[in-house]
Amino acid sequence: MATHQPLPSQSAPVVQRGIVRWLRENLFSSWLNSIVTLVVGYYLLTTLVPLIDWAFFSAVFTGAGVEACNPNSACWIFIQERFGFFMYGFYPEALRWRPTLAFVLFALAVVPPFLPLPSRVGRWAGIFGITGLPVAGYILISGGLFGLESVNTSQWGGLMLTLILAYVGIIAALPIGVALALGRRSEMPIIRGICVVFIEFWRAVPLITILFMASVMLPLFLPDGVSFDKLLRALVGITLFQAAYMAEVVRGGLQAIPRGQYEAAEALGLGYWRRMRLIILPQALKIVVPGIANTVISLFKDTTLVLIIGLFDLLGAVKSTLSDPAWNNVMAEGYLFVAFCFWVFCFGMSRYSHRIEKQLDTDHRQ
Amino acid sequence: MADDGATLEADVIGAPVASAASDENIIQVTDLNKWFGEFHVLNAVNLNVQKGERIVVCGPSGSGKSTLIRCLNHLEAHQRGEIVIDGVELNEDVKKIEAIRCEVGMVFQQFNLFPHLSVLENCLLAPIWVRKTPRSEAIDMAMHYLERVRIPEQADKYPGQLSGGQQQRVAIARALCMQPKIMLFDEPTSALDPEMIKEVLDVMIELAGSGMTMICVTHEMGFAKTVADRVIFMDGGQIVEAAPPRQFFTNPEQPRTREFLEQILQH
Amino acid sequence: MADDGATLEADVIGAPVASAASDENIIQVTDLNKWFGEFHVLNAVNLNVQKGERIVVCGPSGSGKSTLIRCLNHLEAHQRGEIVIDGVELNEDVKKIEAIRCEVGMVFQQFNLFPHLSVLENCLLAPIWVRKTPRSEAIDMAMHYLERVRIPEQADKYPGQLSGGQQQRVAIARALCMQPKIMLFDEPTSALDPEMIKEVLDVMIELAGSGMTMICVTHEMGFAKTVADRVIFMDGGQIVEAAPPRQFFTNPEQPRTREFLEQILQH
Amino acid sequence: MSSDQGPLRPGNPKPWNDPRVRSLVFQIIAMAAVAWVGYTLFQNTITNMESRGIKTGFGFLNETAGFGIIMSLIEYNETMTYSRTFLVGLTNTLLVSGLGILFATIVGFIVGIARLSTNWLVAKLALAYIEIFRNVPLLLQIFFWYFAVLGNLPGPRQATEVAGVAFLSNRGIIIPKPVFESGAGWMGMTLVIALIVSTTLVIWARRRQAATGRIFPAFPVSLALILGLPTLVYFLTGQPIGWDIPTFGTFRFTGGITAIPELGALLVALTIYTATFIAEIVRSGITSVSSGQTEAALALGLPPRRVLRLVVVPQALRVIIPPLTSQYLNLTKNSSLAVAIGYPDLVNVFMGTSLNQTGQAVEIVAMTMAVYLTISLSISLLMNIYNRAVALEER
Amino acid sequence: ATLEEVRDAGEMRCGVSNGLPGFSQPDSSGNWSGIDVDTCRAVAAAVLGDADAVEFIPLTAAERFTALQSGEIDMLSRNTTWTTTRDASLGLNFTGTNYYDGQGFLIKTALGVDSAYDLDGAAVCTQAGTTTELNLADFFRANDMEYDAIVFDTSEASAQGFDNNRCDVLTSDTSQLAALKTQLSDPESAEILPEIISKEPLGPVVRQGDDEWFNVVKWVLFGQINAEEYGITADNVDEMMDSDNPSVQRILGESSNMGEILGLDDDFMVEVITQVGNYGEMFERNVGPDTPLGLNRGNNELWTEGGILYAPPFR
Ligand SMILES: Nc1ncnc2c1ncn2[C@@H]1O[C@H](COP(=O)(O)OP(=O)(O)OP(=O)(O)O)[C@@H](O)[C@H]1O
Ligand SMILES: Nc1ncnc2c1ncn2[C@@H]1O[C@H](COP(=O)(O)OP(=O)(O)OP(=O)(O)O)[C@@H](O)[C@H]1O
Ligand SMILES: [Mg+2]
Ligand SMILES: [Mg+2]
Repeated sequence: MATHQPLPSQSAPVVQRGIVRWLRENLFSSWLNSIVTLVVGYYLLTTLVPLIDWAFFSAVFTGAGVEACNPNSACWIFIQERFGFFMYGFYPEALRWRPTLAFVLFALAVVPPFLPLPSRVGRWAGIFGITGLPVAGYILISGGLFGLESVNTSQWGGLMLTLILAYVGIIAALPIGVALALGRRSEMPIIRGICVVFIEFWRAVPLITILFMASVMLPLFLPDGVSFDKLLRALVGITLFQAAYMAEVVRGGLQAIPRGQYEAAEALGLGYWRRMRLIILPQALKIVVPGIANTVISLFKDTTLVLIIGLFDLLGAVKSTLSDPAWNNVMAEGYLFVAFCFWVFCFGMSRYSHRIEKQLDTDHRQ
Repeated sequence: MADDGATLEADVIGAPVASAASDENIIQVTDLNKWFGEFHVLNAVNLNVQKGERIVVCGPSGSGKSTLIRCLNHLEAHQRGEIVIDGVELNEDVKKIEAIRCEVGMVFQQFNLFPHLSVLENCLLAPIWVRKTPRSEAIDMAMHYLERVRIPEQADKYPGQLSGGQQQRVAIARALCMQPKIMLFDEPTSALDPEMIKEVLDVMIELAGSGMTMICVTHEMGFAKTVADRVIFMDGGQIVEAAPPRQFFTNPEQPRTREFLEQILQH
Repeated sequence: MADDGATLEADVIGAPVASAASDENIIQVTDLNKWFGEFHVLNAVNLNVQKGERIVVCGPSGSGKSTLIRCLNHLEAHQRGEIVIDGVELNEDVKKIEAIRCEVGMVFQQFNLFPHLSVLENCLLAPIWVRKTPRSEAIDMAMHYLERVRIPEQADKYPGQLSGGQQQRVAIARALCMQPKIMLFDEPTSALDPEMIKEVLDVMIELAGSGMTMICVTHEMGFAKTVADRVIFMDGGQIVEAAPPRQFFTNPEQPRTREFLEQILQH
Repeated sequence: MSSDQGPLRPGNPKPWNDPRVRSLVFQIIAMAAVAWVGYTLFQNTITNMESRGIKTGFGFLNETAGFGIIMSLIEYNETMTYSRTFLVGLTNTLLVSGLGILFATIVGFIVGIARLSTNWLVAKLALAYIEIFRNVPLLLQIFFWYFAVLGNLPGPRQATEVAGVAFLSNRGIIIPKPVFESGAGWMGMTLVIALIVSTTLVIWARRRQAATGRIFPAFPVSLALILGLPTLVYFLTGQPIGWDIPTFGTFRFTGGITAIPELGALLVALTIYTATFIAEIVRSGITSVSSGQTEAALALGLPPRRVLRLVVVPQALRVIIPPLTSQYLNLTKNSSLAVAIGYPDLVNVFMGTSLNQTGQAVEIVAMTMAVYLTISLSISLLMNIYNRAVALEER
Repeated sequence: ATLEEVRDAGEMRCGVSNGLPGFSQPDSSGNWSGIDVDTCRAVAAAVLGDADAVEFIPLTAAERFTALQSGEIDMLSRNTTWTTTRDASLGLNFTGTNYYDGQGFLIKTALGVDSAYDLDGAAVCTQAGTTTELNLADFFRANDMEYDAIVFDTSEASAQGFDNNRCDVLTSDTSQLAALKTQLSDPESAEILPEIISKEPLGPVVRQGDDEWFNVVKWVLFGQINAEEYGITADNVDEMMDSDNPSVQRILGESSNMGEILGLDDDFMVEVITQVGNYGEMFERNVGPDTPLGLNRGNNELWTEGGILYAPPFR
């Protein structure tokens, strides 16, 4: 037998190449698939095309008032005209630069992980985001200090309020959640019991019952004369609710840390709190970034429930204008606008968490 | 590895290795071509296997060994050429594919036992649902094969409770329970620790001795020497050389084969 | 393994193995008893270790070796008996436990480095937070010990980027940074590949040469022969035999010990 | 521990350094703090309620409610008591949660499987559906379905007719209601008989397969029996079931069964929202079954249908069920958003109207929360039992 | 006590409806207006001397009593009907009536129904937690008619439901119906039926057990009614100070210690009338014939003019 000469490899048959192959494999791989493709495609076309036309091509974007709109296409003028209200609620127009500035600071704290900056910058931005920003933001938005005119919380509203609720809820819930998680894993039965009862209680009841309690019943539980701001009370409710969920996420992270880590830290002579702070929590929190992101996203969506207790968050603001007799039939536009805002934020957050996850990955496994 | 071969040969003295293969071709592969996208994995492969023949396939990683045997029971579809198994030509016809899969048992590198079923139930699944064997009969058969792979006592355990070698032996028993005419092995020992390799190879050698048609992708050259009727060397999606083991190991025709053997026998 | 011992001995010729132990008992274990639930893991263990003494503990799996040395720095609490370390009696008193842990370094089978900290930071952690050493001083010391375990160049890497042997050497350096009077090793090499075992043993032999009090659970008999002042054999939670290595390996008194040695020296 | 262990602990540390003493003290302090907080809250509440003259106690449950509720599964009219409104609210909550769970599971499984479809269009469509609907607040979706979609259905006079017996309008869906006449009992009896026969059939089929290996299509046959036998009897006994066909009066349809649009909107929103999460759970459950499992099963000659049922699904279910139940819990809790569109669920009827009429916020809110707590705890309990039952045996 | 707390806070918290034209409604920059809102502002003017020192807290009908009971608000001015149960068992006190109302029905003209007695089988939109809901049940039961109660949590939502044709009839206090009618997409498509099925005296509410505060809120409203009776208006209040009419002098605190005994400044009514106006002005401004609601005084006319508005004298 002669020496084996490798045959030249041939190019694949047509069905195995390029767009034809893609179509065949992805859309028409069997007769059943082909029928499904055609049917689904048909319905997609017949619904999407008019929808896109309604929302964009024949929609009215500019004009003066309701007269410029036509009933068969979207009327985005409505959003434009009420934009300020949707963003800031009743916040005095002249002072709206203050929340805007706070948002800019927020963006500065949040954006670095997306940019090609050294990770140190991202870390400092993150630290600012959870320490300096709440203070600066509060001073800016609420006023009353440094000669800034004070704006009552009842005037806060719109997207601004939504963001404040979510942001404060997260920042305040995380430490409480960590404490609860540690408590739930404690060896002291009473501490553990208290934490379990607390967590399970908050997780079992619907948020609106909690908001109802916080907004109208809380003063009943407090000594006579003690009362605090309605927004603050809603925040307390949201925070405790969120903390219970956070605690369960963090507990998952704590459980994932191998025993050896605890023992090695113990053998080095580190006490309980140092062990937790220096060794266990940094690792556990890193593991649970995706879990935290998920609870944050659901909290962000849940903030809309404050509408039921009479706060004008984004949804509340938009909804309250829908009954304006001057604007008929803008319901779809209004709801779509809200949906779009929420979608952008939620989707953004899930991407953001992926980014953070990568950045925190210092394990550098080989 | 060369040493291993020696030990193995010693082990099988008891089992007469039947090398009398009948003339009938149970597998006929003609001009088999397969592409993954633009990548030509199998290039004009021709292979005839007679009933009772034992074939070992070797070759460097990525040469298409797994793909070849996976084509034989249509876990991969081929794009050109003809595969005829036991007289039935393999094409996209689902009924034929199922019929052929009943005749062809396969053992994977990663065992792929069903973790939610006990060892016995793993073995009963196919006979009951495919062959429609009565349960009691199927149990008898399963226990028979579990005895043959030497773990009847593990029948009621779950795969997760067994060692790797035991799991692979269950996988072999599971395939045998369908009483296939052909057995395909895709590197059955390469996920195992050294001690366990031996216990699995022993079972395979015994099986080879019983006259089963076998195609086995493996790098266990000792095993090849002991039981193979033919060793096939693949490279770049082609069959480079096919020869009886004695000739293959001592006097390979192709330089490519020699090169490969040097590498593999070194360590 | 017996071979290994030989190689090791050859290696350490340079390092003079000081076997002059002072008379002072740095560890006194009297009638130590421990139960896990109903299971009696340590049964009336008595052990005195002098300053500078090097002890190797061996015995079959489950005999309580790990438990014994984990009791010495109170990773496990004992239920009866007395442990006195460096003159301090170990009981539930948290202050005492912390003080003793500062004097007793420990190296685990699974390294247990902190993956979120760099090698250097792993070494700095305890000196800074427990001993309250100034950072610059702690860095100097850490680099000193990293040099001693021969990986100063890895100081800024993360544990995940190192091989097992390197990681174990970092773990040793990390323990040394606390400048303990006693070092405990719990099978420091058994999670390592053969090549890496040697690099870790070398470091330990050097450490032994420097006069550190060491208790080491290991099955590396070569190591035991080379550096141990005493070899202790445990079985069933009791100390069966304790003797200098020469006598222990060549002429063990107890039949149980002989049996064990036969087993372990076989492979 | 047995008594032969002698003194439990060696040595005697100073009490303030003894971790047991420390932990005991710490726990006592924690307990005291919690008790104190609880007591203060309780005391404050009592004082506040007393000083403001608010009625307390559960006596109100026996008072007449006096308001109407649009939808009730149990008999209700405005002369009944608040305890009845509680039950009405509770059953309505259970109804919408139950239906929501059913539909969300169906949609979620379909979408989750579609997400894995080899058909690119179908897979991408499923992905788009998931990404869109799970990132938009549920409350908004409820409003959208209720006001923007169902609100635009024709009025009852212009109702869309289905075969002249069912009607769809913005007052909901009205379908005929069966009226049982004498002789209907026979049908009931045959139904029971058919059920018994089917069960026997399934058992027999299993036995026969074990004995002879032959597979009998017990499921379709049973289905045919259960549906077919009563139908047969229906005609034999002279059609003893009359149909109360809805007819239009001055304002509305009378007769028939009405599904109100509030229920519809809430159900659609809950289903669509929760299904996105379920779909992701199903997808990850199925992908968690390695392809090796499928290949091994195929290589044994099992047809794809059986591979799914015997190999993939049982393994995927272990992964799917725990997160699935927590979605069920979420759905149940989310059903309380009913209050925003006026579906008479527990929160709306009891924590809303009843609370407002009686003013007894503390009692009513406590009862409402207790209901949700009970639901959630019972589900967790079931889950734990399930998890223990299916845990994989490991080495 | 509430009075001191309000003084200390420098601001009064007043619970109002979250959107009912003419009674309480915010404009797009958050300024509240309406007769209920003015009632709050009048109390703030009396207590703090500044009608703007009010924080308006929008409440749904279902939340309002709990909010007041708990102390979340200092007074409730949210078209709330005065009933025995509410007065007695909720721990609340009604301080008077700032609007005499009655429950009526708003119906689509197209249905061709012109009497409430022809509503058998109708779907009726109403608001959760109101007396309306109870009256409705009584009315239909008393007349042996059936109905579907479509209950929303805000009046706005119930109007929207009516507008969307979710129900045939919208029931509420007639004043509210007038207000809600203006919000319909086609206000002309609906009309109010003639039947009034209940008495609905609407007024401010305070917590029980704080008589001082109770008196303050009560007498501010009485003061406004008296002021109208004696012709004191925001425009002429300065001139009226010089009036010889002893009643006027007492109202304006010129010759009496009415303020002092209430715990207020003696000229508290001057502040109220300059900043908010008398009852008539308040009515005309918010719900009167010249407003979109276009309501006539009707029962809310002074007793001297044939109405039932009758305030006890300042003396
Ligand atoms: N599903 C697939 N899609 C694309 N390429 C594939 C696929 N499966 C295998 N290949 C490629 O085909 C080539 C042959 O693969 P095959 O698994 O048959 O090699 P092999 O000879 O079995 O190698 P090994 O010894 O590593 O198992 C490899 O280059 C591999 O990367
Ligand atoms: N935390 C624990 N709870 C209960 N039993 C334990 C625990 N730790 C160890 N044991 C049991 O105590 C016995 C002694 O364990 P130990 O780890 O000390 O043995 P060893 O001699 O170190 O064995 P090996 O060589 O396998 O490490 C074993 O039977 C083990 O199962
Ligand atoms: Mg392969
Ligand atoms: Mg051990």
